[in-house]
Amino acid sequence: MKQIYLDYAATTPVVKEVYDEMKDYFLKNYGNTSSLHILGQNADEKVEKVREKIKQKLNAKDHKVIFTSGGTESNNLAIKGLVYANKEKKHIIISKIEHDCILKTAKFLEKQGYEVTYLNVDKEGFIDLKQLEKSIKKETILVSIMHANNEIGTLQNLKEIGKICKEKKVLFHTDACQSFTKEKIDLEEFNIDLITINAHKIYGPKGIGALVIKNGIKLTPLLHGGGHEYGFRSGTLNVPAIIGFGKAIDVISKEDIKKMIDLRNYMIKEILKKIPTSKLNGPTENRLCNNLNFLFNYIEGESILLQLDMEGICISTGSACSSNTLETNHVANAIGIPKDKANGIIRISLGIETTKEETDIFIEKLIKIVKRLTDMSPLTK
Amino acid sequence: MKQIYLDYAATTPVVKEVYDEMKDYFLKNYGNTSSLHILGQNADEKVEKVREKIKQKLNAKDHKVIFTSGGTESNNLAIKGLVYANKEKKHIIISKIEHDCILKTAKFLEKQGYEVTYLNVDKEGFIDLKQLEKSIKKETILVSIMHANNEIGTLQNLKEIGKICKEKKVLFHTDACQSFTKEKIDLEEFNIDLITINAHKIYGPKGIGALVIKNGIKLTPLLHGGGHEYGFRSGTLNVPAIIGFGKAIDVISKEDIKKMIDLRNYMIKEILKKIPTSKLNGPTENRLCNNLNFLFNYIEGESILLQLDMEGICISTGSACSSNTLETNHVANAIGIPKDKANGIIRISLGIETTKEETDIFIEKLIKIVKRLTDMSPLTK
Amino acid sequence: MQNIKYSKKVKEHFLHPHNMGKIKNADGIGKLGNPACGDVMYIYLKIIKKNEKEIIKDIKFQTMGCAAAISTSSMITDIVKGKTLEEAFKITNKDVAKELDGLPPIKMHCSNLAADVLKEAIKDYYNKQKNRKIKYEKTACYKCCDSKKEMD
Amino acid sequence: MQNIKYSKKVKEHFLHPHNMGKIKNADGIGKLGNPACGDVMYIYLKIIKKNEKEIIKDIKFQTMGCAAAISTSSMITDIVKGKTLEEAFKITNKDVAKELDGLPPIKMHCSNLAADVLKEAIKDYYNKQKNRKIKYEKTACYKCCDSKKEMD
Ligand SMILES: Cc1ncc(COP(=O)(O)O)c(C=O)c1O
Ligand SMILES: Cc1ncc(COP(=O)(O)O)c(C=O)c1O
Repeated sequence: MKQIYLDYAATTPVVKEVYDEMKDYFLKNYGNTSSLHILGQNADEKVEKVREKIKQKLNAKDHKVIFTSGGTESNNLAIKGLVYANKEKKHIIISKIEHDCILKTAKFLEKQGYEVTYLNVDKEGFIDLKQLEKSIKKETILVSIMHANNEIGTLQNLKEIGKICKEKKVLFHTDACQSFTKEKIDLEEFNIDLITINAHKIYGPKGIGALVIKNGIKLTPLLHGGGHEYGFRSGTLNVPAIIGFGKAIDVISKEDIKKMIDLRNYMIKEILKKIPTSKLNGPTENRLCNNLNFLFNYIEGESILLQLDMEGICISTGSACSSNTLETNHVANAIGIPKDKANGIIRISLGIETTKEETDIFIEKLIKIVKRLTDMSPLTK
Repeated sequence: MKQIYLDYAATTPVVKEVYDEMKDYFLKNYGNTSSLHILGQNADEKVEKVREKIKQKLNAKDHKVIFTSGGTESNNLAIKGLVYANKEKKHIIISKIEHDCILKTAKFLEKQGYEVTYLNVDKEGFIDLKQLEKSIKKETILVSIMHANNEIGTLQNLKEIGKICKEKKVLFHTDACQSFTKEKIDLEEFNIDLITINAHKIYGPKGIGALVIKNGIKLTPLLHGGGHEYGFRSGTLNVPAIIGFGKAIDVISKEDIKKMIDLRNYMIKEILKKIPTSKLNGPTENRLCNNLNFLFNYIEGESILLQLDMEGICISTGSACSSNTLETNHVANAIGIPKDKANGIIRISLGIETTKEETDIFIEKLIKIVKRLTDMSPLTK
Repeated sequence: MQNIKYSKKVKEHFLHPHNMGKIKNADGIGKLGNPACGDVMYIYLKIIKKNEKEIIKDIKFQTMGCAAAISTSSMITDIVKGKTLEEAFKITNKDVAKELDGLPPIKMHCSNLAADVLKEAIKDYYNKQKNRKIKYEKTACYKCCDSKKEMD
Repeated sequence: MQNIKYSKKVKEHFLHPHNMGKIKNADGIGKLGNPACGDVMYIYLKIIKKNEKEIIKDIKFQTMGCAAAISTSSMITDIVKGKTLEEAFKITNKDVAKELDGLPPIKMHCSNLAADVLKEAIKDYYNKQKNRKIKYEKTACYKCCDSKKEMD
């Protein structure tokens, strides 16, 4: 049975050209960038090229690229690193639909006496720029608002957020793990001071990411040691992964994006039409090109997922059916989905290799499965 | 010109069998271990197997394996994670020859009000067990002593250290990045509570390591987020690297170790005999199987390194010729090498692929280069 | 970390559950669970008396939930159909899991509530018979179930 | 991060330095540096007078240090041999680096001390001539040089 993978938001395969690019750096050009000999210096040179490439892609004119182990580390470093290095200001602003690694970091800081404002979002997941503006105060050091939400695909208006942050003289960080190379990001135009990106969402390797920061920003490192990465992040550089990251920047083409948008829109239309108990979560405009998220009444997302899995289709649920009630799907909660429905969510995310055929097979199976589960449910009207 | 790489302590190549093992996890079995579908569950299963394998290798009977991005992160997590989670005790003990990522972490903690005891080492780099015992007090939470020193190869007596820690009821952490799979490590027998290991020193990939901790130990995570790794380290698991790590455990055989020891001893003898201005740093017994470290009077290690490099041989210097005097080679300092000689140090580290021929070429070139530089030096008597 | 692989039997029952549906004019109905937690289960009983014994002649279920909830529902209906109420009352959630060749550990205490629901249904039947009260302790956990799902 | 690639010229002078050694009974000797910092440089001068001018007839150096220190020593001896002392005195560390097609940034201010040492040697010569004092400011940095070396 051929697998149909529709969970590209969770992680992507490494595509062949990225894989091939890394090969040499595993087997032959394996030097440690700290080494003064040729193997070390060669590696170092290649790593510097990737830094440059990332800066170009983001139009980062006055920024440093700090390589990290991924999105989680970059987000932790951005927030903790910044507040620890600037002790006088103790207030940060995030949204209610940030990724867990921002949210949990914020909760952790709250325990340490920091103040966190969690911005509301509307039904489609957008923050209210007015609320943002009003929330900024003298003690505010940072606003961290993700670009594309990983669950419902909402694309925040970075440009407007950046404008407000600039006016109010607070730093602006954005978590762009889901949008990097898929949506336009311009650090200059959007006035972004810090940005988190990673590779394993864009057909690059896992275990590598970057935090790009404006020159002059001070961070307290989370990882102390040999003083790598401008002293902000120690540890032997993961050269093959960095090379792969660099290559992965080129993977998603404009055509890929257009194709994903078309498929996405087609699927939304079909599913809403053919499954009467379905509802789209997230916006219809300003939505990440490859994200779909649906709520199905009366049934559980995990059961849909598992039945699809048994038929060879990989998707994700939207609900975090968790022992800790606070942790039940915070995004669903934030966009106003009542708790008794939040378990009925699934997320589908498309990749550059996704075909119309695959989506048709998926839709067909989804219809059957939803019907089966709905018939079985005691809650069905 | 064929390269002769003698800097295996800095990093190793990924050997073919490790590389091959990872391939599938980049290209096909690329699932996110958090995903409930088959691709995710398969990845998860394989990762669990590596955990088990690591535990077996270390004879870890009652421990958890926390995957991290490498030795630096593991060491930072061990120390910061532990002290932050146990706020009542504010004293830790380390040695003066720990790796930078332990030392700088300790210095960082000092600034935050923690007390750090830096144990002296003797001329060969061994700590004094009596001093250790005396240094432990009521407020001591942790003793962190590295197994094999990365510069001079000194192997501390983990068993005796572990015994003392157990008696005195303090936790014992060891940084075993250089010794893992090369020297015997038995968490039970040595009473080790936490241990740091990584893959890129043992022919595995960069960017992956582990902190193995005894069950029951609480750590404050450095990276908050989705709650991966028992909640101690969030971030999408680096599955291919973990698989590679698992495979790398088998790379170094008993025969390899024996061969490296023989070559090492041969080289020590030859170099001391043929270069009258040379001196061996570190011990002759209880020395890491692949480590050599020499001091050359009157000349600079960096020049030796660069001239060797130009002749196709990769080694490392021992001195951290740094703007900050505090940072000049702390190991040389600790073993009593005067500052005006500490720049004359080089480190040679052997690998499983190192041949007698290579070492002979190296020695021959080293002799010539040392002579040339010595002739040029104003300090030569 | 948390392997939620399901056994073959679980998968079978999950994909093709037995005795699914409602019984009209059921003699006993049991209902447990909470949609906010993701598992809701109803069990319907049809009882006949034979030689002084009350026997489950028919049983049907309706479940909203994950694979564990659905397969345990299906399995318990198989187990108790034709059994006396006394026998059926002795069935525990653990027994059901065992019949399914086990459940993933994280599912043992949450979605594994079928035996409890069955007891509820039997209780309901007894209640309707008057003067027959019955007590038992629920063994499933009715807080939100533990799952490792995080969005990535 | 810190590329310490050396230019071809640096490498040439580093591997095959010119004018290496001592001059017995030198007319001027300059010494700078500190072994604890890794760079020590001596320059020896032999001066002749020609048409009222003092000309560097011979120059030799001894250096302990890294590639930058050695190659700048070698290069400066090439530059000033045959020059008048006045001309030689004008040479700066920067000039030397330029002649070598540049030095890695981290080496510009530490190991690049040859011009200073030369000035010391000239000063020494003048001192011996009596009544001829000369002043200048050292431009190299005599603290330990900045390098990116960390042990791994
Ligand atoms: C929006 C967002 N931020 C952060 C992360 C975390 O990145 P990583 O898995 O590389 O730690 C992810 C994905 O996992 C994400 O989707
Ligand atoms: C003894 C020791 N500890 C820690 C480290 C750091 O490990 P990593 O490079 O994986 O961060 C190294 C090597 O770099 C080492 O040799």
